[in-house]
Amino acid sequence: MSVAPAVPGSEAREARDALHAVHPEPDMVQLLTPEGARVAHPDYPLDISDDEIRSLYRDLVLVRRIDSEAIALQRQGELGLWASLLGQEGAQVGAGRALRPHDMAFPTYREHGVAWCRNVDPLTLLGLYRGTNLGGWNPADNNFNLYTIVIGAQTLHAAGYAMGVVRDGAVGTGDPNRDTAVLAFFGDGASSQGDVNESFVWAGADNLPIVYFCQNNQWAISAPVATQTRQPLYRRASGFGFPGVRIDGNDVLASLAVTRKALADARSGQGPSLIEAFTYRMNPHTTSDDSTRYRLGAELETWKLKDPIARVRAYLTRHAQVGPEFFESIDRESEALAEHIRSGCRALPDPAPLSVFDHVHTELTDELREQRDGFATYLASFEELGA
Amino acid sequence: MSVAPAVPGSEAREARDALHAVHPEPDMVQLLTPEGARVAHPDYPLDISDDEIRSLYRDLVLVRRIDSEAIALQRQGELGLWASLLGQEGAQVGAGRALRPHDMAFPTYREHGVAWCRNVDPLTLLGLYRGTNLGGWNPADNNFNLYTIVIGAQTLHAAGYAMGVVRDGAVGTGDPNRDTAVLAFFGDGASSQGDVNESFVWAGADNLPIVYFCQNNQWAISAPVATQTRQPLYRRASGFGFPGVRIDGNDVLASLAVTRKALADARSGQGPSLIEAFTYRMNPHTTSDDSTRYRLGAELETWKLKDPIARVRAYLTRHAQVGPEFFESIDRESEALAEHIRSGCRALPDPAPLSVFDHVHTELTDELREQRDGFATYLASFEELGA
Amino acid sequence: MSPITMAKALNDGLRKTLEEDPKVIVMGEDVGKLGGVFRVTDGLQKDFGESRVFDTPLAESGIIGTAVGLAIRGYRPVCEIQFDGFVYPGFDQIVSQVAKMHNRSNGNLKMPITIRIPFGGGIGAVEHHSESPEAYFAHTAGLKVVSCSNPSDAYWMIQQAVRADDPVIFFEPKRRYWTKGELDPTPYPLHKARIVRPGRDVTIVAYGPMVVTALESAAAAADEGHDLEVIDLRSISPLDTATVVESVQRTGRLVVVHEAAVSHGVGAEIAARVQEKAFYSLEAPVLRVCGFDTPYPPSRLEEDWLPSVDRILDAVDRTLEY
Amino acid sequence: MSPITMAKALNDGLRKTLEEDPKVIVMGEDVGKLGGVFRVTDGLQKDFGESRVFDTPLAESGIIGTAVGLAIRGYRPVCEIQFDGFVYPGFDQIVSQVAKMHNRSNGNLKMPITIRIPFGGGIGAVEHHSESPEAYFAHTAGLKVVSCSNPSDAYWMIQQAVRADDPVIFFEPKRRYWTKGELDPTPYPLHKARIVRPGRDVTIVAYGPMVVTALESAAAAADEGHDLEVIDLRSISPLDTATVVESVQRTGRLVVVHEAAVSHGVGAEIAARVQEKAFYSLEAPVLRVCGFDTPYPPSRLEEDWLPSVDRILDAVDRTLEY
Ligand SMILES: Cc1ncc(C[n+]2csc(CCOP(=O)(O)OP(=O)(O)O)c2C)c(N)n1
Ligand SMILES: Cc1ncc(C[n+]2csc(CCOP(=O)(O)OP(=O)(O)O)c2C)c(N)n1
Ligand SMILES: [Mg+2]
Ligand SMILES: [Mg+2]
Repeated sequence: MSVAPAVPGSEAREARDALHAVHPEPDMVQLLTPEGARVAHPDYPLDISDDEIRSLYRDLVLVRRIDSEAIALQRQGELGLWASLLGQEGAQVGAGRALRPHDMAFPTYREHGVAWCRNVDPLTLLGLYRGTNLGGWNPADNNFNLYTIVIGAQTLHAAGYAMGVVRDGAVGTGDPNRDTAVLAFFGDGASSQGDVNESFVWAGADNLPIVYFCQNNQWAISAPVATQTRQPLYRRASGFGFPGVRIDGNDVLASLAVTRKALADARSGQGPSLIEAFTYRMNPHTTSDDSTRYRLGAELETWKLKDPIARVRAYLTRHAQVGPEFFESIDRESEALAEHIRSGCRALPDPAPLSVFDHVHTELTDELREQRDGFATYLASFEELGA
Repeated sequence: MSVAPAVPGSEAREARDALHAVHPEPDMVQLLTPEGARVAHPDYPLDISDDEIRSLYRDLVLVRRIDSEAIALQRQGELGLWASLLGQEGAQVGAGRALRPHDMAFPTYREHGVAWCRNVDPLTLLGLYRGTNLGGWNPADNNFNLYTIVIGAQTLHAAGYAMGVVRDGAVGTGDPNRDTAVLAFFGDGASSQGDVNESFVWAGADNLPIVYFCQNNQWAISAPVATQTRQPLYRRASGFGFPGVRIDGNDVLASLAVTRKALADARSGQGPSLIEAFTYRMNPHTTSDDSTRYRLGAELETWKLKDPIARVRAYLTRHAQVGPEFFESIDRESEALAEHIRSGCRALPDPAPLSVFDHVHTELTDELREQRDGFATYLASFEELGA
Repeated sequence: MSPITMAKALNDGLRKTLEEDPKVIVMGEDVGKLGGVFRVTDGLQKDFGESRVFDTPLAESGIIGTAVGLAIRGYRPVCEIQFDGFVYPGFDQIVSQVAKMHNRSNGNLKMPITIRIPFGGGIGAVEHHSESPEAYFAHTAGLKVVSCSNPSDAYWMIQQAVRADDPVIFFEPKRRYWTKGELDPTPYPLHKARIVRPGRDVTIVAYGPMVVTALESAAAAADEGHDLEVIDLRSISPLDTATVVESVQRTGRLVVVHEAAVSHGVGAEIAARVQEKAFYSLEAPVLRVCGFDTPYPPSRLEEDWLPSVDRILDAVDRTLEY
Repeated sequence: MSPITMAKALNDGLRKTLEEDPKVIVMGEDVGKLGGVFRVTDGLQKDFGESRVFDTPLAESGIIGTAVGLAIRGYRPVCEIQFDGFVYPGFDQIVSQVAKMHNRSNGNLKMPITIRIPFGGGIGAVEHHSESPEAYFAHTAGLKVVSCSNPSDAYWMIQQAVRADDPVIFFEPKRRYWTKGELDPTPYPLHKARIVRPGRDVTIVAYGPMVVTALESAAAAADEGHDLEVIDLRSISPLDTATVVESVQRTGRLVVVHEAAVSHGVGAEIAARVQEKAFYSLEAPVLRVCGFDTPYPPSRLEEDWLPSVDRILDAVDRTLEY
């Protein structure tokens, strides 16, 4: 009798259901339940004060506010596009706060929460989505690389950067101000790209000080994660000879604790590891996507119950006696941040037409000078007409 | 204190030594020892008659003869290049004989032994190395794809072919004349290519009827396998959710039994698997390589003791009472084959200059016709001169 | 028949090929339930099933590489590359396998693969979503490269491309997906250029998104008393040199327009051929109105950067000054 | 100083950059112990250590992608691609990352990456080992593309490329690796073309492996009484148009030679520029002697297929007939 999939993909569909299981799997690290109860994990003890948790709460709320303001700005036509991180704040803030200043982060286009933890002004992120630049910031300013849109490409950049760290002797010296780790972000869909797997090859073969942080938000645009894999993604690491772990991606404490340990291991020379943050993309892929075409609202509802912010608030109120005045102060800060983003975004200057020639190379070639001058003359001809 | 590799790669070097361990690892399937003693394996029972083993011996000897004749022809300038399979006959003949006629094989450029098992006339393989064509045979003739030189590319072709097999309903029907599997060959170096890992992604996610046969011959030109991986390559499969197994690649019986089972599983709809044949490239990478620059003769000596042919001959003489007349008959056949190759190679016609325009597209475009006619006129002008 | 959008025309064309040939399959990222980010494959999975219209893992080399294997097995894959800037991970499989397999096999293997690529700018997108990589493929022997400029050509050309036994890189001008037009009752040869506006003074050659712009320029020029002939190249490789040369022999002047960077772009090849075959007819050098030799700019600058009616008219004036 | 081979000249040049700048690293397949399949990196690992000269895993996208990361960390990577036909798996990282990162970062990031590619045919190799992909890169904004034709240029140009803060695709004419020559005492500007043989009648433009062939043609033509001027382009992007145009203004005739397929090749761009900038000087159309629009042929046919002295002289005769 036949055990072959009648339709290719039916197999995949079963797997999908498994992967979509919203109940934490036994192998998934969770330190804070959706109800706001802290749970201990033998491998990932987290020594954290309630003040620190308050500060994480602040991050989560402000990061979500950045996201909702950006969406609003896109609706108003101030941005051309926005990739929302709604639902992934816990994963990103936990990972972002686990970084040390001299560690280096390689984001995709959705790591606004990590950017926040790296002290990147949210306005810096808007240029790319507004179309006033292609990113344009200096990765060295905050050790936060430019957003990368080509899926997976940044994971090789991260591996190369880690090779540089090794060559600089900034691994395993025991000096906390010297030892450096690299944190590479990618998504569930990206796990299929050759580049991501080649990055794993390099990291494994060279024992690089790199931590891969995969936000499995269940979707690659309209493709469920089972389109990419038949087994949990954290297990990909075993194929390359380094450890992988799945965490509750909506649990900021799990993300913080597990990423901290992974980064510490990387810094001390124990090599790479992969963290799969099991989370959910609550919004459409981007503001131009229509997710009603490919997924059910029911799925959204179950994930709402696992909100990364609600559980921290629940913990703070129930177990840390945090009063309303704290939450009010955060709300005020959130309002101020929103205003900063709204006014700042509108104030972002349009670049000058001739600026397209500026940074093609480190200096203008004769060829490009000729093209620029011709274009300048052409543009001037209109001003004359105008005058 | 520092546990980081002083020099990046020192880590790798240790791993290399481990991987170069010539003693069979506990996890390596072996059914015939280098001394010629048969050993049973619980998971891979092999029901095979001594006649069949004689026939495998014949394959091994003739395949090695094809290889040595080709090397000789290259030395005489009859071939531009040759990629020798010396030492890998066992892996290839075992895998080749495990195939059913309607299964499809996707070779690299070194699978001369598999070609032999697919009844491909050795002369067919020479055109590419002589420079009279680029391969040129029809994969459908023997269900043996063209040699692929771009490392790893064929593994995606194999996955796509397997997708076609699934769509044709030729998996898991239980009909032995219908159920089809695909056998994809690649090397230890190829395991690093994005294409190979993407092929694993497809095979895993779609549960494709494909068996990956990786000949880990310890070297990718001058790069030892540890340049590619810190752990045995068969484990790569676990990262993609399908089984992997390491076999003694110099043991034709292990190769036959394990590949047979893997192909049977694939045909019956149980999906992909990876076989790592642990073997050794006894010759330089190709006839243009000088392996004395990067590896020690000692390594070669240890591997000589594991010769894939000697152990079968030992078994036949000691345990199957096979007498000299059998070996003599094989030697005579070998001589005849050698003569066939020598004369056949020299007889391979040089293509006509204008033939370069023949198969660019399925029909000649006006553009190319113009180029061809112009070239024809140009060539004719010399003949006139000549006349 | 009422006019339809180019996206719909492509959808109808693909549907026809899926209906007539069970070996045709449509594969790519998000081509299934979503129907593609531009909805070109909308409804095809519903009507033809998950085994013929399906989402692949997110890897372009894998998409093209598995398409090659499917072709070897006898299928006729239509691959969608989601955006121009994302074809490069599949570049190796395209230039070393898709383009060369037929040749490598001495004609024994056919590669009836169509690679659909929405290309070009003008939609206010982020980086990598507005590129014009056609010259890379036109320079690659073994590939055929075409681009449609209107719904009718889209409808007929996609069918011709899918039915072709040779690999075809099919460039769809994404900013024209929503342009409406009537369908011609019959197809025009896939690799023939078409004079879409006859004229006496200057020949304008364009393809894909720039054809509309060229026609707008011709209309504007008419007001200034210049009669432009506009040729829709349609096929970039092979290139219908004869039609272009014949036109230039009448007009004596040629301006080539494309969005791709000017240097080593398709315009260079057209200029090289025309100056050779119409040497004595040219009254002015062939001029090119193209993208500058810079990366595609941030979207706030794309209207300045892209060839426009004004830039084309500027070139027309310059060529007429000779 | 005694003459040395091009391979040795490249080796010496790389050695100089490794000595002067600790951030320079050499990476690729088999560049370590083996010294590269052409021995260009011979001895460098022994002298500069495994951390600065090292073998990578076998994956070109990984080689280029990690080089980008190393550049971000402040290193100056020199990547070797083993053969022309194997650069394509790294194409995405080259065109979308290496070429655009400086621009994407508003000039904040530099990509001082040199990608060495042995290219061209004539060595009797198997498929993928004789290709000429330079046009793909010349058409890509953000890259610089050069090719050396003799040991002295090889020695100086590789140093200039490695020291450059912009990415440089460095094409080495593999069939000339064993050609010997003296080293000039001083370097010539990296992106300037050079008139390697002055002449009156026809200008021949070539680069890389074809420069020697062009010079041989000039010698042969001299016997027939034709005085050819030969220009070694050296830099394919940026392209030193001025030097070529100035020459054509004197000779009135131009033949461009390269191994790459003729259509959409570098010759097309040169023809397009020259017919524009030297319109009134041209007494004959620019002619191209290049590879045909076919895949590189099996080696037994390469001597027929490749541009040769005879094919160049044939073009010279044709251009003189105008
Ligand atoms: C090489 C490449 N192919 C296709 C795309 C188009 N694309 C943008 S995002 C995306 C899905 C990514 O999914 P995932 O990796 O899960 O990240 P997520 O968007 O869910 O955060 C695709 C296909 C791209 N950006 N790059
Ligand atoms: C994409 C690509 N890069 C580089 C090469 C050059 N090359 C040919 S064989 C080879 C080593 C392959 O090693 P492995 O995969 O172990 O196969 P083996 O030769 O040992 O059988 C290399 C680097 C190639 N053919 N293709
Ligand atoms: Mg995702
Ligand atoms: Mg090997």
